Amino acid sequence: MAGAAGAAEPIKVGLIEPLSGSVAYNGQSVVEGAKLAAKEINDRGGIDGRPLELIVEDGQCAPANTVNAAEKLIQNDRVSVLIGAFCSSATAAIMPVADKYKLPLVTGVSSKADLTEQGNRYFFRAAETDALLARAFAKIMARDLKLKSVAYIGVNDDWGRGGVAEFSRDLTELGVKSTLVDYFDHGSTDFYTLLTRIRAAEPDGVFVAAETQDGSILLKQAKEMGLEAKIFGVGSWATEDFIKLTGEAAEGIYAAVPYASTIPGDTNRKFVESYAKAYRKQPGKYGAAGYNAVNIVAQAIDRADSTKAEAIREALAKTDYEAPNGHYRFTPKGQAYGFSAVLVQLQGAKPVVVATSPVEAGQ
Amino acid sequence: MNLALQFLANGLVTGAFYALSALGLTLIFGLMRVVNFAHGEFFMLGGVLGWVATAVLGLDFATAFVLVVAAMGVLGWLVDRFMIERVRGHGEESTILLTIGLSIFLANATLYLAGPAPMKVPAPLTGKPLFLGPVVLTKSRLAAVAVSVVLVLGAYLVIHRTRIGRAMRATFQDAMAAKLSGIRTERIFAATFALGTMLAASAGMLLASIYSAQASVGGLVSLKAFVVVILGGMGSFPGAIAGGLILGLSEAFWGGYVSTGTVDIVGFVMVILILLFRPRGLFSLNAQRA
Amino acid sequence: MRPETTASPAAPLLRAERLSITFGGIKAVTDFDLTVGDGEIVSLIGPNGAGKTTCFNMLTGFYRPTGGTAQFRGQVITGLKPHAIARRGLVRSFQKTSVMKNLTVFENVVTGHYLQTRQSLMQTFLFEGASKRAAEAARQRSAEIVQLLGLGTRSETPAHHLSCGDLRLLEVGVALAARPTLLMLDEPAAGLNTAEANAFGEVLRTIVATQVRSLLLVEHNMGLVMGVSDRIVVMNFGRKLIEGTPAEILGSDEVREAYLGKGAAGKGAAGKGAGR
Amino acid sequence: MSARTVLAVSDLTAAYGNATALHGVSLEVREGETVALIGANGAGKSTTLRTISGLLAARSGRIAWEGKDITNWPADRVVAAGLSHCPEERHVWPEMTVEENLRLGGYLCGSRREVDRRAALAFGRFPRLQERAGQLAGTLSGGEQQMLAIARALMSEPRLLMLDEPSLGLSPKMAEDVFAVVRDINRHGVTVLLVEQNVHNALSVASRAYVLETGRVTAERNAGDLRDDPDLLRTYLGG
Amino acid sequence: MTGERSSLLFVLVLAAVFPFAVQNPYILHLAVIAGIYVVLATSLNLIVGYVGEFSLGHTAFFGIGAYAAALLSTAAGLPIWLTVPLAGLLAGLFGIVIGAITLRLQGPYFVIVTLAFAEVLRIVATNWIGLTNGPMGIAGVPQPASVAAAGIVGGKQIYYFMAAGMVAVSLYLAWRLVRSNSGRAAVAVRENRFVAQSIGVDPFLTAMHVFTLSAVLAGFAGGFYAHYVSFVGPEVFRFSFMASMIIMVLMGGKGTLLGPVLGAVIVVGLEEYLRQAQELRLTLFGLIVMAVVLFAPNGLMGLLARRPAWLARRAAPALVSNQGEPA
Ligand SMILES: Nc1ncnc2c1ncn2[C@@H]1O[C@H](COP(=O)(O)OP(=O)(O)OP(=O)(O)O)[C@@H](O)[C@H]1O
Ligand SMILES: Nc1ncnc2c1ncn2[C@@H]1O[C@H](COP(=O)(O)OP(=O)(O)OP(=O)(O)O)[C@@H](O)[C@H]1O
Ligand SMILES: [Mg+2]
Ligand SMILES: [Mg+2]
Repeated sequence: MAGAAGAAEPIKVGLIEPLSGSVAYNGQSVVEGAKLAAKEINDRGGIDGRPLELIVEDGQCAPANTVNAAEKLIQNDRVSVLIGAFCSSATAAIMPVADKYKLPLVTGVSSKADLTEQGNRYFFRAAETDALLARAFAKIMARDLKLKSVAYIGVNDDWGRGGVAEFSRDLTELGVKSTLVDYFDHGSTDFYTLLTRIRAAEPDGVFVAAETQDGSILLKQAKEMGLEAKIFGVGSWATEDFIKLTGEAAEGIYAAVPYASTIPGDTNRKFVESYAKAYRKQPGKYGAAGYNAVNIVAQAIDRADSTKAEAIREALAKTDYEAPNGHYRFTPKGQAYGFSAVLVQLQGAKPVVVATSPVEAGQ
Repeated sequence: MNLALQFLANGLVTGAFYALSALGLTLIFGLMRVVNFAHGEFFMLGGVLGWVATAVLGLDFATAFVLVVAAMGVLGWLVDRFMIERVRGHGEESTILLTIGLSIFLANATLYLAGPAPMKVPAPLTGKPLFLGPVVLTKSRLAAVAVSVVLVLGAYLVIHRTRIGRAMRATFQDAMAAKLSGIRTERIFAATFALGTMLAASAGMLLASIYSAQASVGGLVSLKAFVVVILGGMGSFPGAIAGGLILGLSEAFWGGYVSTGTVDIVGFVMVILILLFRPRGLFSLNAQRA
Repeated sequence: MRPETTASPAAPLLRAERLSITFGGIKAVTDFDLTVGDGEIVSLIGPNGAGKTTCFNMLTGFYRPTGGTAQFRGQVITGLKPHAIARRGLVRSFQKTSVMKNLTVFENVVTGHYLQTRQSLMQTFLFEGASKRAAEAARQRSAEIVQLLGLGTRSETPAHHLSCGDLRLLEVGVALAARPTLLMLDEPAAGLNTAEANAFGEVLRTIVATQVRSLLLVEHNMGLVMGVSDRIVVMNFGRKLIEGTPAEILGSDEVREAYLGKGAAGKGAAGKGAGR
Repeated sequence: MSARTVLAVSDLTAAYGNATALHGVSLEVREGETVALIGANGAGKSTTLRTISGLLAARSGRIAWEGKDITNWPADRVVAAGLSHCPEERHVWPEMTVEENLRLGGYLCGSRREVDRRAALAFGRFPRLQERAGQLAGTLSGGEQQMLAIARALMSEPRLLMLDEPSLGLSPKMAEDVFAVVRDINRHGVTVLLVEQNVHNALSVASRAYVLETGRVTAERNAGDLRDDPDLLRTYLGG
Repeated sequence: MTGERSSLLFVLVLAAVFPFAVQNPYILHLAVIAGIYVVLATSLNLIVGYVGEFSLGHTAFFGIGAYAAALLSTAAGLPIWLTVPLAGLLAGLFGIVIGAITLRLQGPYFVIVTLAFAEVLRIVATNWIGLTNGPMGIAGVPQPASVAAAGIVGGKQIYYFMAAGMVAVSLYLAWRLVRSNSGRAAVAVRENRFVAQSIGVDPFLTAMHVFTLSAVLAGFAGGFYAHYVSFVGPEVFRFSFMASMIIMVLMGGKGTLLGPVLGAVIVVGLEEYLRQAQELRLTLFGLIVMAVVLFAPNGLMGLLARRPAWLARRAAPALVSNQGEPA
């Protein structure tokens, strides 16, 4: 590892993300953000003079492979902290590993609600959950988009189902009628049938939980079919790639995201600049997630003044990190709160922030 | 009623695309009996190379298409001559393992070189959607359906009506007898594999202009293509069309009237049911006797 | 060595009545009757495509006849699966060479003893005593069969290394291993030269004397057929043309015209040496 | 016999993996001749034909056809040079019709009309095949397949025809017909190299015979001599 | 024959002393994973190598085993020594049902219909939220109390011995079946269906025996996996498990008992070793798989046995085509 810190023994941080397979796209974005954070830290002289060494492993979002990677990072590389592992299923599989070795585990992505409910002291989620996002935006959406009825569709995995469940519950509580709920498989290419049904149900709005590839195809086809309803949802839609892929069909849609490159504020401006310099593109939600997770971990180690797991764990619990998208703190259960999520509308191929709301994890 | 019409149209279009995606496999698996797990990756490469040629190098769609298909033909030829040829006659397991290795290699090498992001091939045809009564279609979809029909028909004619087609079938049924009739079987094997690769790649590029290309799509494409080939009956072109349409239509109606979350199940249940009653698919010959 | 029989000696071992089958319009066999008596060697001959192999296929359950029935030892066997028929003691060989190519000659024959060495699940997973003894017996008998067929030197050769003629013999060995009551052979001597065919005639007689009760033979080698048969049934166009002793058949003009051809009468005696 | 030698095989060895099947076989076939290879089962007769036609690589030795060295040419090239080999075990294409099988036998013949003519000739020679022209070859009876294989081998109108046990599976009458065909094409100038187990049949068409024993040529005789001396025959063929 | 038996015994003895020689929990972990794969590969090999058909749906039984163990332990609170055998049993029951349908088919049709079953189960597992918790999966499948009490290395060692025990039982069952009359009958069917029938073998029933045992073994592996990894979701039905199994069986050498064992150990080791190659990891893995086929077409066992290539290469395709179809 390069960096000003020179000869001092590096502090090792393990990062497990899906680098191959169908979620590699998102996994690699997390790695980009994480590497940028590590580089910045080392450029600043590391942590107490020791460089941060990021060791990245491919977990393929498969529980077994992720456990392999975790065991390897812990045993062979002797990392002090683990970050990962994107898919909630993979994260759930390494949580007992972290617990067993008493090693802190930070995820910047996995959103499955009950991960923080398992009483695992070493687990921290530096990310929103669908419930938190829904709570933050359901009201704004219902009010600003003037929705009376909504059709909900989502990718058929834990994240998509979570998004649909939380938003439909909160919106229904606000008196918005639900006209249709259905799911599609990741990698689907043809949404005409689904869209035909939505068109027939005539909702005011369509809630979509989809990632870049599925989402862009879906939106294009929605436009082809002449679907009039307002489209909003969750997913990494506030990214350049997404807008480029979707083309004009992206115009006017809304997305509730924990991060968009157009979030105002100095911290974010600097982050976007250095990200653009490193990768020649704007960061998206996963890039930011990787960036934040590494910084949170680094600051905790710095505060702990030690690479002892227990010390880091305690420091993590006291996190107070100024991120591009607000302030991160952890609840006693390890759920982050205090940072902001934004509602963006894509206008003229730019994500324009229309509302900002802090993510609160009350109880 | 209007709904049903739109579902029908959707089903026919996706069915045609399924048939198109499976065409290369009909040749390589159905006729040549090489269980080609790399089919999806050939399809994917068609899309990714199409993106390189159009979006990166700036060629127009037609030129790019010809180039990509030709390049993939060369790849197919090389794969057969230098790899599959070496294990021909060692039983199908060798080629299974070989093509699994090939598919892992191609998918991950592409991921490494082209990155994981979805890639869009600019569509050759654009414009407003067409409304035929209550049914919505787009020009590019119709064009792709037309191309599918042409390719399927073309492949059928080549295999069943030409000298080279007959030589192909002879080679796959009994290569020794084919050699003894003067057929250069190594060339036939390689040519068929190349042709199958080209068909897979052309499907990949065409559909990438409608959907998008991504290094990781191969597995899913292979899966559906195998289903289509088997539904129709090994090596039968009418069968591939029928298989594709059955799959497309049943998915459209199931997705339309039941749920889209479970559409994939219909294809597989269909496979199980059809094979239960017709153990060799819908259209295939049985010349086996005791 | 000969398997015991429950049928009364008067009843024929095999009786087929009005067997018929069509394939998409082609009437391959029509109203064909056939009996094979206990201890008898019957040959089924006829021009190419007359329906001999098809009869074999119907009798052994590989084809389902479109009409007619067959009884073996007084029980109806039409409609049974091939393996069920084999278990009743009717075992056949195939016209197109069919052996287990990747096994050695000896393994092929041992495998043929399947029915003698069957074992229960308990035996498979827990106690092997009884099955071990059965397996040992099968190995011994296999060695005898290999010897009998003159394949002794090739015993450990994988079957795919054999020449055509040896393969034909091996097939007979596998069929014999199954301890048939009635053995049905489809052109077993195809690919044997004249001298070898004569020797094979001797083997066939030994087989009938020591291993099986009756033999149904399809063969185009007239020397062999005339030499070993008690009775000959001639088929043509899927029907029975004539039935009789070898001498009667040789004397028949119809048979000469349809099957034997001009040269047959005088020289057909390629099998002179194999006379009974 | 003053005709020139068209096929000269000298000191040919061939093997299947480690198992050597031919240990230096030498033989000659002169133009317009019919030569028989006879020998016990497993002697290497089929292997000899396979090596000549390029199905099996020769380990050493030389095969010359009309003066050209064709050793280890690929089989398709050997066919193109005018040799046709009708192999053991029929090898018809099971999922093609009888007619397609036949016509493909004339694969190297560019002219459609010519293929039509040859196919008509073949159907004339084997009326049974004509009746079954549209049937899938795999469903034919054994003898019918044998006829088809022979007819197909003739479709390339070779100058040297190699037949491996043509009478196998044929009824005596059909075998007679086949040998009549062989005599007929031989009269029209086609040279024939024949492997035949039925010595009586073999000697009825051949003018000379080579006797093979365990991969070696142990004798070369005029057919007439062998015909007249059954004892001699027996010593060669065993049994 | 006895060669194989003694090599198998040798492998087991080696396996028994292994954890005393190696105390690194990561290596022990890999050994446990390899053990799971050894059982899976052995199980698939029964079908590929002995029934002679190619199953692409073997994850069906692995997945059923995994879900069964996960549900039995989380919902019914059964201990691991009950859940794993029950998982095997349940997978065996499914094996009987699925086998009864799929074993009527042969060749490519069998390949795809088995795949169809695995996919149907995957889709059911994804959508039957009430039973399987859908894509959210079942987390926190309990570990045996002894493991929890034993500390890191000790816990791994306990798991290791459980895995080794499972491997031993599986190999024993497979070995007995393969050596039994049913095993020989299966080989007969594989080699030539017609001949097998004519010597009295019921091809369907024989295949059923082997298929069912194979399902049971895969179910064991699934049940054990559930406890060990502690999370079960629809991905247990995914094709990637299938691909690993195929590579192990074919790389090692099908139709031998030792081959898949070798294959599993080597593939697990290789995949981990290649982590050094970072982004190129799977690219290299694909290349290595291809190289193995090209240079050892009969698998590693074939290489060890150095079976002579009995056919000159050029003659190979012709002489073996169309085998097993008497007419
Ligand atoms: N599955 C089938 N489909 C169509 N025709 C068939 C089928 N099986 C047999 N036949 C036809 O039935 C007829 C009888 O065939 P069979 O094999 O019984 O003849 P055979 O008497 O054994 O002749 P050979 O002596 O040539 O072996 C043949 O003409 C054959 O083409
Ligand atoms: N594919 C093969 N692999 C290995 N050995 C073989 C193979 N084919 C034949 N052989 C061996 O080569 C030798 C010669 O066989 P070949 O087939 O040439 O005999 P043949 O004279 O034609 O006998 P037949 O009259 O029985 O056909 C035999 O010993 C045989 O075992
Ligand atoms: Mg016959
Ligand atoms: Mg021969």
